[in-house]
Amino acid sequence: MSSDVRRLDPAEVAGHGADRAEVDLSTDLAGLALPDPILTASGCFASGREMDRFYDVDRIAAVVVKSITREPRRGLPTPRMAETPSGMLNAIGLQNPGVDAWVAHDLPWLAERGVRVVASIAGKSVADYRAVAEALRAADPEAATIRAFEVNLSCPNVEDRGLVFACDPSVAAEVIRGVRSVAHVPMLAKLTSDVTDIVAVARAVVEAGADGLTLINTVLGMVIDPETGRPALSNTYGGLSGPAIRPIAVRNVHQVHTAMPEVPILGCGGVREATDVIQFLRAGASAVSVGTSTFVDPFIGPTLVEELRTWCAQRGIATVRELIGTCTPWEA
Amino acid sequence: MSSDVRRLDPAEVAGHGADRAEVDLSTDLAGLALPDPILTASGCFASGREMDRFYDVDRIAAVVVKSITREPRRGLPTPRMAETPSGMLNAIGLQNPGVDAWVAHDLPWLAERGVRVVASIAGKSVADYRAVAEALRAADPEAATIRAFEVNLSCPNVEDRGLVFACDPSVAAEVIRGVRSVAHVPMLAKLTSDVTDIVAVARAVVEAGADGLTLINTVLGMVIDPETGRPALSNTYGGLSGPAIRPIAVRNVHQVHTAMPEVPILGCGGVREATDVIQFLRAGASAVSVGTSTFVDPFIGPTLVEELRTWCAQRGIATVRELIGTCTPWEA
Amino acid sequence: MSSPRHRLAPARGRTGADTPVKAACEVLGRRRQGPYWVLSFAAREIAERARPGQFVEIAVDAPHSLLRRPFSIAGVSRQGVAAGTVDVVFDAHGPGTAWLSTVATHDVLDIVGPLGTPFPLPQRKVNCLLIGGGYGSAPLFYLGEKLVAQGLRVDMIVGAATEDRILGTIEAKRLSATVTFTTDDGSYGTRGRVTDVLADTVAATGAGVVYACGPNPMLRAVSEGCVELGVPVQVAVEELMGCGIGACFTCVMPLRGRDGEVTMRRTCIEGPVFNGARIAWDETRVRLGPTVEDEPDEPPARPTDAELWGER
Amino acid sequence: MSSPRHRLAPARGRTGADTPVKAACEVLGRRRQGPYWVLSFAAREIAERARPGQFVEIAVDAPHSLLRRPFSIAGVSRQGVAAGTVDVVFDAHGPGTAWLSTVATHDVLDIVGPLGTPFPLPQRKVNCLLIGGGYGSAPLFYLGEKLVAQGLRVDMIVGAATEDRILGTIEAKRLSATVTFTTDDGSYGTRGRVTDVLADTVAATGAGVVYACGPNPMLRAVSEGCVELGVPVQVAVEELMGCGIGACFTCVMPLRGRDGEVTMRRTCIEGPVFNGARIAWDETRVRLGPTVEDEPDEPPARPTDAELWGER
Ligand SMILES: Cc1cc2nc3c(=O)[nH]c(=O)nc-3n(C[C@H](O)[C@H](O)[C@H](O)COP(=O)(O)OP(=O)(O)OC[C@H]3O[C@@H](n4cnc5c(N)ncnc54)[C@H](O)[C@@H]3O)c2cc1C
Ligand SMILES: Cc1cc2nc3c(=O)[nH]c(=O)nc-3n(C[C@H](O)[C@H](O)[C@H](O)COP(=O)(O)OP(=O)(O)OC[C@H]3O[C@@H](n4cnc5c(N)ncnc54)[C@H](O)[C@@H]3O)c2cc1C
Ligand SMILES: Cc1cc2nc3c(=O)[nH]c(=O)nc-3n(C[C@H](O)[C@H](O)[C@H](O)COP(=O)(O)O)c2cc1C
Ligand SMILES: Cc1cc2nc3c(=O)[nH]c(=O)nc-3n(C[C@H](O)[C@H](O)[C@H](O)COP(=O)(O)O)c2cc1C
Ligand code: FES
Ligand code: FES
Repeated sequence: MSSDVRRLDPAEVAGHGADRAEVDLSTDLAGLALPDPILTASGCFASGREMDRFYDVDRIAAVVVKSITREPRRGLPTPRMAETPSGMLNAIGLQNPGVDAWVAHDLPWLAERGVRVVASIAGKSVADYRAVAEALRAADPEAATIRAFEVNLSCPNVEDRGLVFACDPSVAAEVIRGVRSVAHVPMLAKLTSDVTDIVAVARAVVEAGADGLTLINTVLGMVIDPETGRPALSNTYGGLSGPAIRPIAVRNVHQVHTAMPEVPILGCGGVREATDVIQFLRAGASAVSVGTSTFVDPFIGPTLVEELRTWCAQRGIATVRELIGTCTPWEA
Repeated sequence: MSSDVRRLDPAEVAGHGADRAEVDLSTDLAGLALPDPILTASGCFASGREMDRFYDVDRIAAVVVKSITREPRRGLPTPRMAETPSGMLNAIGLQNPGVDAWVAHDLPWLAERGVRVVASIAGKSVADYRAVAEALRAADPEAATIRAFEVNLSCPNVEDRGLVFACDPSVAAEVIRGVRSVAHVPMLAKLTSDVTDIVAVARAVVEAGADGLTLINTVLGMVIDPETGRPALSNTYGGLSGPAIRPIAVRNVHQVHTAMPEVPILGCGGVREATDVIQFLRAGASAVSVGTSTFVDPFIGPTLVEELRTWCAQRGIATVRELIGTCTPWEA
Repeated sequence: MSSPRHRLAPARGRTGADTPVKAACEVLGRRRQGPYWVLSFAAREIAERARPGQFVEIAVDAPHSLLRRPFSIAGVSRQGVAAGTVDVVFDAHGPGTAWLSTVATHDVLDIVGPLGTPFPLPQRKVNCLLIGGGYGSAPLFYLGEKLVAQGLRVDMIVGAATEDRILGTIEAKRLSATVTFTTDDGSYGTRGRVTDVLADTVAATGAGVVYACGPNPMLRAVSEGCVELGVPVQVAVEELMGCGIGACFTCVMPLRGRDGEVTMRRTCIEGPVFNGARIAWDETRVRLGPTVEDEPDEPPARPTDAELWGER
Repeated sequence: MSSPRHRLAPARGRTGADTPVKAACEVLGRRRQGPYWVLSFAAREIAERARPGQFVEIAVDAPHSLLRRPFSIAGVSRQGVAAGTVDVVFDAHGPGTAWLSTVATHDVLDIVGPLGTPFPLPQRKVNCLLIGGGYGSAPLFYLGEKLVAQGLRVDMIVGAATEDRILGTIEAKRLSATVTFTTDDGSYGTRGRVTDVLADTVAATGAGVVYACGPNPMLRAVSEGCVELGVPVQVAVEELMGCGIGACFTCVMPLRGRDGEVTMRRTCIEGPVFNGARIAWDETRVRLGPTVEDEPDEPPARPTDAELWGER
């Protein structure tokens, strides 16, 4: 079987252990109650509709939609991606229809399908971020569908390369304060690992009003075509994702959770198997979001939920919540 | 054949193209003349003697030896490593015999075998670094064997976790000034990618007297045993290396070379094939050092040299030097 | 073939005729066809739903590889002993395709499909010119069969760099009223590119629509040639794909709408078959390969896009 | 076996009898032995140089795996039709060993070896007790043959968790004067751990030296038991190995020198065979498994380490 064909199939594992049904997978992420800890990662599940061709996407605990900007974004020219060892590099440039079109076309569909949505917000200025948040609140004032915001502070692909909000604690905090002032739902700040001190950035955004953190976005990388000397991506640099970065993501979650154990974390980076979810939970995440693995297996979300249930049942773990933050360092 | 068994074998490729012998692989690294651009990476070739069981290690352009500290270091308890997707995590804790024992036992052997040595220096304080440099100069004042220093500013495994020199431009510069004041050979500063602004650190150490840069050291990561909840490494965190980090390393080299095209760079991170070497050269490195791949293939150094020769011959490239810094971004 | 097919889990996904599935597919055979490989696998759901122009995404086990690889569907069998079989034709050039060229009969592949938009079939009687380059001819044979079954005249231009890279000489001749072969080096058929013979062939065959599949530079040249000739043209393009299912936005092509505005459309879900005249080739990285040299004299009246399949 | 062995490139490395090589090795066979796999491959240079206690590092093609996997050499053939054959015995539990359990005859594996220190052979006549746990018994059979060939008496204790995990019942009986089997659950032989029968067996066999291979907790218990009994003990330990060739320093064990100072020694190059009495077990993460319950009465006079092989 192929490298990314998974051995465990929900249909198969469903037979194991009498207590599978009794395992409580529900979790809470910054006040957002979730039936299980497996979310999608922004930009890796499109609008939700594409994936609904495969299965009912309201089965997903929550869909983190592709980052939404104030204005429509055409994105970057191709090539936009390259494969790397156990990972991929991408530079999409936040292609999206803009908040008005999203509210007009995507939100109604998600609402109709009863999908729990985490709306990812991106922008070029504090005003941009706030404008998107305002438009989203106006479109769903009761938070019937949009249950949380994720503020994407860390996209390395915006046109203005100098400006990566998440690299400067005070700038990041400013964005969070801007969104906070209009947000009507819990707000996660999504950070990048490409900083000297992730804890400092985390602390700044939490103090500015973030209810939780998403850790981590892609890691800045580059591939060069050896023959032509051209960067593999039209944007020169891109974001590295997939299993290759998983150890970096787990480390970030553990560092931040150790420093601020009370702050809810959505872990993200290279999740592919149930044991990866366990790593993130033990490191201190309350839930995980799955990105690149969706490209390899459209069914990854529901599959992970079943695997997780089996994993817990086999070990007599009654609720996944009891795993959160249970990484015990070796005695010195 | 296995995942890391390489298809190209020097014995096979030796037949190709009449001009193989005419390809000039020599390069210059911060004043150090090298017959080819393939060096070893510190900590991945032990003292040189271990590898000499396989072939004459004086065939290597230059051996970057395991980092040397003032005092002997016992290193960290096991487990010291974990495998990760296309990479590995390690926390050795700079186990080494200390500079006196190194000078007494390792240097004479290297000198006798005529190995070109780059001595990697590590320490806990500026005084430590300088003391090691002084002892090395005293042991080889004519630079007969020790042709360069590599100042390891970026090891994340030292006991004092707060103190990673390479994370702070001014602290890093201070170390470089300290070593500079006693160095009698070209000096490379080895940096970590785990910073917000690699160019700022690079600029600081170059201004402080570094003749060149080694980019990059391992990336801080973590693996948790899902069953036990223990970190896979006794040290909790460790350094990620291998092909998984190659895109990160290439990006760092390109960023620094773009900002300071005149500064010589030794590229390092995930080199496994000739085309990886080409990526680093095109990004701006004058040579590369090979770490983790040595663990998989003890012959990687000589193999890469032959592959590189073939690669150039097939494309009519007369000298590898003409590839350095030849990455051409896409027109916008 | 004694097959353990019954042991394979059923494909996962919905049952709708227009939805893709994820299936564990037994390899039924792998054989050489000139410089290419033909791979046949058992995939009942995919075979039943597939239409020409669509593709499948195959998970590969090449070292350190992560992503699936997209391949056009080159044919399916829905009836008889081979029912539920899908064929793809591929060129082994990189690690993923090299690995695929080593799979053995009875190996099981993880495949998602059918994906993407099919070639639209003409809603009225019209002569069809099919232009294939390299392995791009494979899906055109599949399309050609449908067109012929619909009672339409099919002609082909089949191009390649050299004779040995021409795919399916016999299939092409069997299927089409006329076939024009071109090779860059003249080792077979006309020396030159497919576009060198485009105008003449359109004129000679009275083609009212062109379908093309092959390298993007060829598709650009064919599209631009057809625009000049005033012939509707449908092309199946290739772009790097992260997912093939519309989730990642890596695979975009710039498409010009009727309002002249260019938007980035995902090749994997809004393509790979696009109206070639709508692609904003200038805004792509696709450099013009061959150019059309001869101007056609007096093109015959032909149905428009709107007449053929409604606007696309 | 019609073998394409001549097509394989010669092993790379030096020709010295004590140096490892890197070789492309044809798989000659793979078979089940109880819960374990026995893998035989053609590796002339490794077979010629190998000594019991040494290991090989095999490159595996498991998904996303990078590092080689270490396996003790379980036997070699230097003569006859099988000349140049090396055997390893392994337990398929993780991705690398699972992959290895799927290789086919004639597949080619990339193998580095022989690596590490061999078991030192006694320089004087002494009875040898070999203690194996799980797949750890495999290299002991190889050692036992050498000892018997040297005219020494060999006795064995073979332990496992359950009967079906005992390796090589027949080999053990063939080789040794006596064999004591132990299983944790009593499903075969004595119920308990190998150390439960250590003192009695040493007494009964007059063993003057103990060789052990198996899980580290067992080796710790055996080592501590032997220290109490005053019997020299050589153990082949396991530690996570990044390289197996001495380059990475991941595989260290704390060893106590004669001066009492503990230094970290690389298992792959200064081991895997160590004097069990010298390992500073307290400073390892190896938790004591079984404990020795019975105190021996009046141990017979036995040769010391120095007498056996010079200090180690
Ligand atoms: C819709 C579509 C249909 C295709 N149909 C066929 C077909 O029928 N027969 C065939 O031989 N090939 C086809 N291709 C191209 C085929 O997908 C690539 O040849 C293959 O992915 C290369 O993988 P590799 O590992 O061998 O090469 P590598 O070059 O090492 O691949 C590296 C990465 O680049 C991507 N890539 C490389 N070349 C291409 C390409 N030409 N187009 C898209 N992605 C590419 C790979 O998918 C992978 O992600 C098609 C591509 C698309 C988009
Ligand atoms: C000197 C030596 C001799 C050995 N001899 C044998 C033998 O004869 N038969 C046998 O079945 N096994 C033997 N082992 C253990 C064998 O190397 C591991 O079972 C194997 O590496 C596991 O790989 P995996 O991918 O299946 O498992 P995983 O657990 O997924 O491996 C992950 C990583 O951990 C390492 N690892 C896992 N278990 C061990 C272990 N017990 N010891 C060392 N590294 C480990 C792997 O090498 C790999 O790098 C020996 C180990 C050493 C050090
Ligand atoms: C193709 C692609 C597009 C992405 N787009 C976004 C985005 O729009 N907003 C965002 O916050 N993160 C985006 N990301 C980052 C992912 O949400 C995620 O943080 C990252 O990929 C790491 O997770 P993974 O390894 O599971 O993919 C994108 C990632 C990929 C691969
Ligand atoms: C086991 C191990 C030990 C290392 N020890 C050192 C060291 O002592 N000093 C140092 O500067 N870098 C050390 N490194 C980092 C490497 O020199 C190199 O920078 C890094 O591994 C990235 O290169 P690679 O991907 O080719 O391994 C070590 C790396 C590994 C894997
Ligand atoms: S390939 Fe992912 S959206 Fe098209
Ligand atoms: S395994 Fe690398 S030094 Fe022992």
